[in-house]
Amino acid sequence: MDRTTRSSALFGILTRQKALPFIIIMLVGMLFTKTGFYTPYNLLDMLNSSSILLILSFGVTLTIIAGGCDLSIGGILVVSGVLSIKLQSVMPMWPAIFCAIVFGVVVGFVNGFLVVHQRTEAFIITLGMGLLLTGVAQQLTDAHPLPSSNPDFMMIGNGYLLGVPNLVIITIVCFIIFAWLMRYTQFGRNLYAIGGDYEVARYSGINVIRTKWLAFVISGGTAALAGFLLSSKLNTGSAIYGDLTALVVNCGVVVGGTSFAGGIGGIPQSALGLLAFGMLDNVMNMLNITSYYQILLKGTVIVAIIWLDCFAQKRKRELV
Amino acid sequence: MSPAEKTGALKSAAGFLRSYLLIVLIAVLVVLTAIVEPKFLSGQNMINIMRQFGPLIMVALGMTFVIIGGFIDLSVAGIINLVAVVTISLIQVLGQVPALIVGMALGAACGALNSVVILSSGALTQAEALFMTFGMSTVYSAFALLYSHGSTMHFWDIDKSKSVFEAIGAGKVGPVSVSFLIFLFFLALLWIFQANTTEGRSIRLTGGNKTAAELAGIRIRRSIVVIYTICGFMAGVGAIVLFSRITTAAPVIGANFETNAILSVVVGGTTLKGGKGSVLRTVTGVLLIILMSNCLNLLGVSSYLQVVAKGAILVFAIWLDNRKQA
Amino acid sequence: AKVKAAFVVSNQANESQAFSAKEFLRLGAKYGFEVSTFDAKGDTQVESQIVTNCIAQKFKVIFLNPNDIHAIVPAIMKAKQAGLVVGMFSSDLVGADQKYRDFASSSDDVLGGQLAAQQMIKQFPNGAKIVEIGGQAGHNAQLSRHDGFNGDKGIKGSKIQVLDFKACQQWATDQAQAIMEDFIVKYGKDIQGVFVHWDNGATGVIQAAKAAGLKNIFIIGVDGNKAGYVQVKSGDQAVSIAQDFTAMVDKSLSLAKDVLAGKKVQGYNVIPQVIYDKTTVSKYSTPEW
Amino acid sequence: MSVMSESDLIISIRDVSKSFPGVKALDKVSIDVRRGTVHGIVGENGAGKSTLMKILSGVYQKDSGTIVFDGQTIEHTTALESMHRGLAIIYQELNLVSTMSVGENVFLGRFKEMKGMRGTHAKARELLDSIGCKVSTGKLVSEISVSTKQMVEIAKALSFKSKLIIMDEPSSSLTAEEMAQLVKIIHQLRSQGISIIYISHKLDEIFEFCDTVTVMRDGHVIDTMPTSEVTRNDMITKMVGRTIENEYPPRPAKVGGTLMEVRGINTRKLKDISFKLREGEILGLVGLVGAGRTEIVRAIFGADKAKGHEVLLGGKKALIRNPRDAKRAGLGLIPEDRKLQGLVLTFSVESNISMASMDRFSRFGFIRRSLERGIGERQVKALSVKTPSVKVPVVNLSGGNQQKCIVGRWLEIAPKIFIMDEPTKGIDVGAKYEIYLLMKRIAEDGGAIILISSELPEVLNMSNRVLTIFEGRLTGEFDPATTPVDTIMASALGMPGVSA
Ligand SMILES: Nc1ncnc2c1ncn2[C@@H]1O[C@H](COP(=O)(O)OP(=O)(O)OP(=O)(O)O)[C@@H](O)[C@H]1O
Ligand SMILES: Nc1ncnc2c1ncn2[C@@H]1O[C@H](COP(=O)(O)OP(=O)(O)OP(=O)(O)O)[C@@H](O)[C@H]1O
Ligand SMILES: [Mg+2]
Ligand SMILES: [Mg+2]
Repeated sequence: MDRTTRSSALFGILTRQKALPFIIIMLVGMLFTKTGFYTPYNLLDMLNSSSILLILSFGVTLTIIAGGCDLSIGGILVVSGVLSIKLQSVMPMWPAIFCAIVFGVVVGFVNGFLVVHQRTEAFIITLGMGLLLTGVAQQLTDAHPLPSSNPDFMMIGNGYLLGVPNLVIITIVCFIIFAWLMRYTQFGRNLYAIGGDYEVARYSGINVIRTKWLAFVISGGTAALAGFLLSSKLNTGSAIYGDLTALVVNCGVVVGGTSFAGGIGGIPQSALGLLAFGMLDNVMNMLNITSYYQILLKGTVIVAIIWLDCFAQKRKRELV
Repeated sequence: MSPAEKTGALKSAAGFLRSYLLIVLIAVLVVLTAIVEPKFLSGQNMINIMRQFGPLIMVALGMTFVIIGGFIDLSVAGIINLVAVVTISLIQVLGQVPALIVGMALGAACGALNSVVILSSGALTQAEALFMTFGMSTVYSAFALLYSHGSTMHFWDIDKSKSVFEAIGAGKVGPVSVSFLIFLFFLALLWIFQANTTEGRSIRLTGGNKTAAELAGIRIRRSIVVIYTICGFMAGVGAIVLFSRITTAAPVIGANFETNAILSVVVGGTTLKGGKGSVLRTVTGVLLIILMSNCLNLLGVSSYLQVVAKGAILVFAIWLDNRKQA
Repeated sequence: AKVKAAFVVSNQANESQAFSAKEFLRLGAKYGFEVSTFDAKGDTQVESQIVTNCIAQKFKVIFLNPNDIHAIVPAIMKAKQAGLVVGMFSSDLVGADQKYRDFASSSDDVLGGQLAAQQMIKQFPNGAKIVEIGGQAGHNAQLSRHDGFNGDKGIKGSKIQVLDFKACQQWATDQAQAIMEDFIVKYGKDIQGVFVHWDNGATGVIQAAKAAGLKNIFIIGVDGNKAGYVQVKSGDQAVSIAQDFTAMVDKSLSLAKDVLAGKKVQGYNVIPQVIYDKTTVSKYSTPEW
Repeated sequence: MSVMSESDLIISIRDVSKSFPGVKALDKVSIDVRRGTVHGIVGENGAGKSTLMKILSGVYQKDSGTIVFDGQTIEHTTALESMHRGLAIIYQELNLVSTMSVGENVFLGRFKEMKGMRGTHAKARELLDSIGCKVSTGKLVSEISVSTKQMVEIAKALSFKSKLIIMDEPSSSLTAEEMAQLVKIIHQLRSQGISIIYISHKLDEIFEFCDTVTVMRDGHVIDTMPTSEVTRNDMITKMVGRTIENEYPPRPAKVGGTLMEVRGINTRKLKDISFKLREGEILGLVGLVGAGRTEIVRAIFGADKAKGHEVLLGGKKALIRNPRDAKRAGLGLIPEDRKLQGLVLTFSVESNISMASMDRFSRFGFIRRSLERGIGERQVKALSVKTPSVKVPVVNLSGGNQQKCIVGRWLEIAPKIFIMDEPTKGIDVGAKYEIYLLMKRIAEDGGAIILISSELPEVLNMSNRVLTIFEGRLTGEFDPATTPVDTIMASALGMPGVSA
């Protein structure tokens, strides 16, 4: 690629990426406040707090880029969290975790079957699936929180490696893997092609069904991974941890600049979108904004960013 | 029977099952429950079902239009929160009839605001509307919390007469509950609107193919304003029916209504792709959802298993319906 | 200078917690605290984020009313490590976890359930058929009240028979009402009493009973908020197990002051619950929440 | 042909048939292509050329017949399989993912083979350079011109080490320079022993570099012969199968005063478009795909945002901000994409016909069904739309009948000015003729028509006057009855030296 296209690509990211300017505004704004925002502890804590949602978003991004979406992640999150603890009563920790993740993969497989193979509407079918799984989690736990008694398990989500929280490290590793997957592998590029134009991808000899299906499987597996990590972080599994998660994550992905229509976006964008949410929460708490105004501000930010994004696209369409 | 005839018969049986799936499901549920728990058929229970129909059906009727028009509205939960706390507090200030009117107008205004936000940004896809209304829902909920300071308002806090609301909540005309009559009224109104007016047709055409509709001179922007306004208005009506029924209003009263409304519309057979569907179908969708909890409660199924069963039936119904259309 | 203290509530859209937050702000100054309140908005994940955020903000004291007493433990451990004074509010950690908090100031939800059971037994010494309607499935208060009510010091061993129990998906009045309506269909006049986990839920139960023309159902709720107070006063509700959040806040603040001053304090501090019933209710003033 | 041995043939098609609902697209078609030759296929629109090619490449499945490719009998194939077998195709409809870069599109689905992004772009660069296309490989396809897209498509087909390359009208939107490049490429390929099936409506090209030519008509092969042994006239007769006079009705005779005047349309693509339309006239717009014809009419109709231009109707300025204004001002538009812009496919014939004239069958905003039924049935009858009833979904109708529904929609409100963008696209000959008669009738009733068509003969034979457009500019105005075709085409290709 020549240099001009590279710099224009950078410019494109800056103009398309509405979460980034927003993050910059917050970062600059916080310079002028007397809070503990700019302490290593807080910055790491912010990343740590966003980690679960970030990991979830990576999987979801795959399905959205392929032209679908996954609203069942909330359900997968809680069931896998519960399983990873519950199964420890009958097997050692790592096999239990493995089974929990396999569960997510299986749900992803079913989602993929329904959405890709049976051509149902991803939005509604995964919404129903999420509801179903929440019920499963309640059934599994009798709606009680299920604390883990294994300190090793808790350390996965709460430990540090060289002063960096494990979760942050895992998130960064996931980020690198997913970003690499989407940018540098056949599979990732095929997903872009499928989301960009399903028929063209098909005519070009891409195995569209298998590829898109796999996106759902990965999303399910990622959600299960996040679920086990969340359970470890909270040292507890429960059916109520995932209620709003699916919408928040999908929304964060879109705020980051991944198009719900498919084919456009990427892992870095999603990361920025969810980081923007995480940072907003952190900043609002730092500034001691009271609860109801926090809710108001968050809603406004979501509307504003998506509004600006749509408006920019409209302007581009209508450019005369 | 020859193998060909056999498969033919099987096919047509499957075809029948698909086209009338919802009715079949409802029938099975009803028969099963009636056998296990004969009290299901009691007059008391019929009245219960009528009442429980109340709030959700109002919201779902409004949502039907948004979905027929090819869009979606996640903000109804927020609208319900806001309308409920504002209306109940206004009874004290303005008296009940003005409060009722302001409440419904507020719902419609929130809906109209949604459409303005959507149209002004140029967002013309369902996905964009999805997340924008998600944000708007949060905004409305925040206003509800700010307005009420997070506290619950009760009927007994109100010195003025609230007979109208009491009637909406618990009144009966003969054996029929008032809220059911209100539902019938809006159903008739909206059904006529949907089936017999030019605007109803424009909405369907907009949902069927925005570009074609616009090129044929149909005012799609107006249709978009209309669908969101109806949806907001009906969410407002739903809020009023809801708080009248329980005689209190909390700023979180509308939680989960958006999901349930969308699910009932889609399960009823109105497709998310837009252009197709009807308020009558939504009635069957809501009926299924209401009956499901009613029957499962009567059958003594634990609340957790109920969620599983509900989710499974919904996924199944959506999948079958989708196959029918494919 | 005043000591920075944080009060973290599980959901400020819930009125008892909104009230507690108000009380913390009001009474904090009296004990030399500058209190900030934080809202987890009902989300367990957010809750633990807020705790670590409070560490970053260098709060000295943190009062916590968590969604989930298990899930908050890892965050509390971090707060403890960072040297914060941790006080549980309206809840307490269980078992070994208790070493991570300095004190708890709470009315006991298990005890609340037991008190409700005792009231029920007192009303029906010869036994009765009742139903129980739980709060939000999985919520700590719902679980404790359920356990207390049905446990050893509850109706266990008495002649009270629970016909049916069902928890709601949220603390939502309409859900309690719908469940009660279905119970009425199923059990009709057999229902002599109802234990419903919160007074606002009782509002719905009362509506359902009224609409079905059932009178003289013995309804017990928990909270003693405005709804419970009014309902008991009007006779619609028989009993409300009332929590005193003002006392709870006051106790929390004074305990925190003692801990900071190096005094040894008692770990678990029960704020007694009082019983509103037809005869006692007029002794109390209308609750503020 | 009998002297050819089997191994001489790269592909042998025997008795292949294919039906679509209501259309027999191919009827026992047999064609042989020899190795290392360029095999032309010609035939009027809808003859079945593209369908046959899509069967070869595995997009469609044949109903019957046999295909032997490179000695292998092919039964049930997929796009991927046939590519790996060595059969590449440049589809008639552009076949690129617009959200991805040029480089990636060239190697779509073969990222791994190309060893990643860098390899993809490097190899794509090489390939594009070899065909003289200078576009940056990092550009998004949505940002490049139609002719560049065509070149990218060619690059994509070349990228497979193919034994047979099918080109379905590759030249329809190429500039002269690009065309010359393409000819060079074709010669190169042939010298490497690669066979090419070349489909085109431009007979000059067929004679320039095709070794053999097959003529198709209505799903049949009429004849296959060496190009050196046929004359141009021969070929045309075989293609059309009847005398030309029958194909188009005579042009409307009486042209009156100015009905509409357009002044100064400027958009990102269009430069200062101004023209007049007269009463009783059919005005043809001629240009390559992407020249901007559609954009002109969409701007007039208020479907696109364009600023600063004026539309004068009967001498008075008309304010047209959106299609609704246009409709009220007496304009009607048949859009170029029937399925995306014209029809609501799941809706009934009746509601598709009635959708522009709702105020005619409603009172106080209420629909009166009997009136609506009347409108639907009147137009179905008037246009002889073939449909079991007005209640069937329009998606069940054949393309031509679907098109008639859109025509009927506008006829119902009788616009003075009728804009038709590709009105006969995908329509069979009989239906075409009916539409031509309709156009004539509208013009003779005092209306006027702006006609856009990619079929040059259609515009030339139907129009009283044609305007040529090249890259968003008006380049000429001609009377097609008196001007040689070459002159008009040269103007439409933006060749210097030809101007009005
Ligand atoms: N997918 C389809 N469904 C139904 N009918 C089709 C389909 N594709 C093509 N047809 C019909 O089959 C016939 C042959 O079409 P085809 O595209 O092969 O023609 P062609 O010879 O390539 O014409 P052109 O020169 O216009 O490209 C036409 O009548 C067309 O309408
Ligand atoms: N430079 C371009 N880049 C991207 N898309 C283009 C370009 N030119 C044309 N198109 C696409 O082709 C369609 C038709 O183009 P336009 O209206 O400019 O030309 P036209 O002369 O009407 O061509 P056609 O013969 O295809 O009708 C447009 O809607 C547009 O989507
Ligand atoms: Mg063709
Ligand atoms: Mg065009």
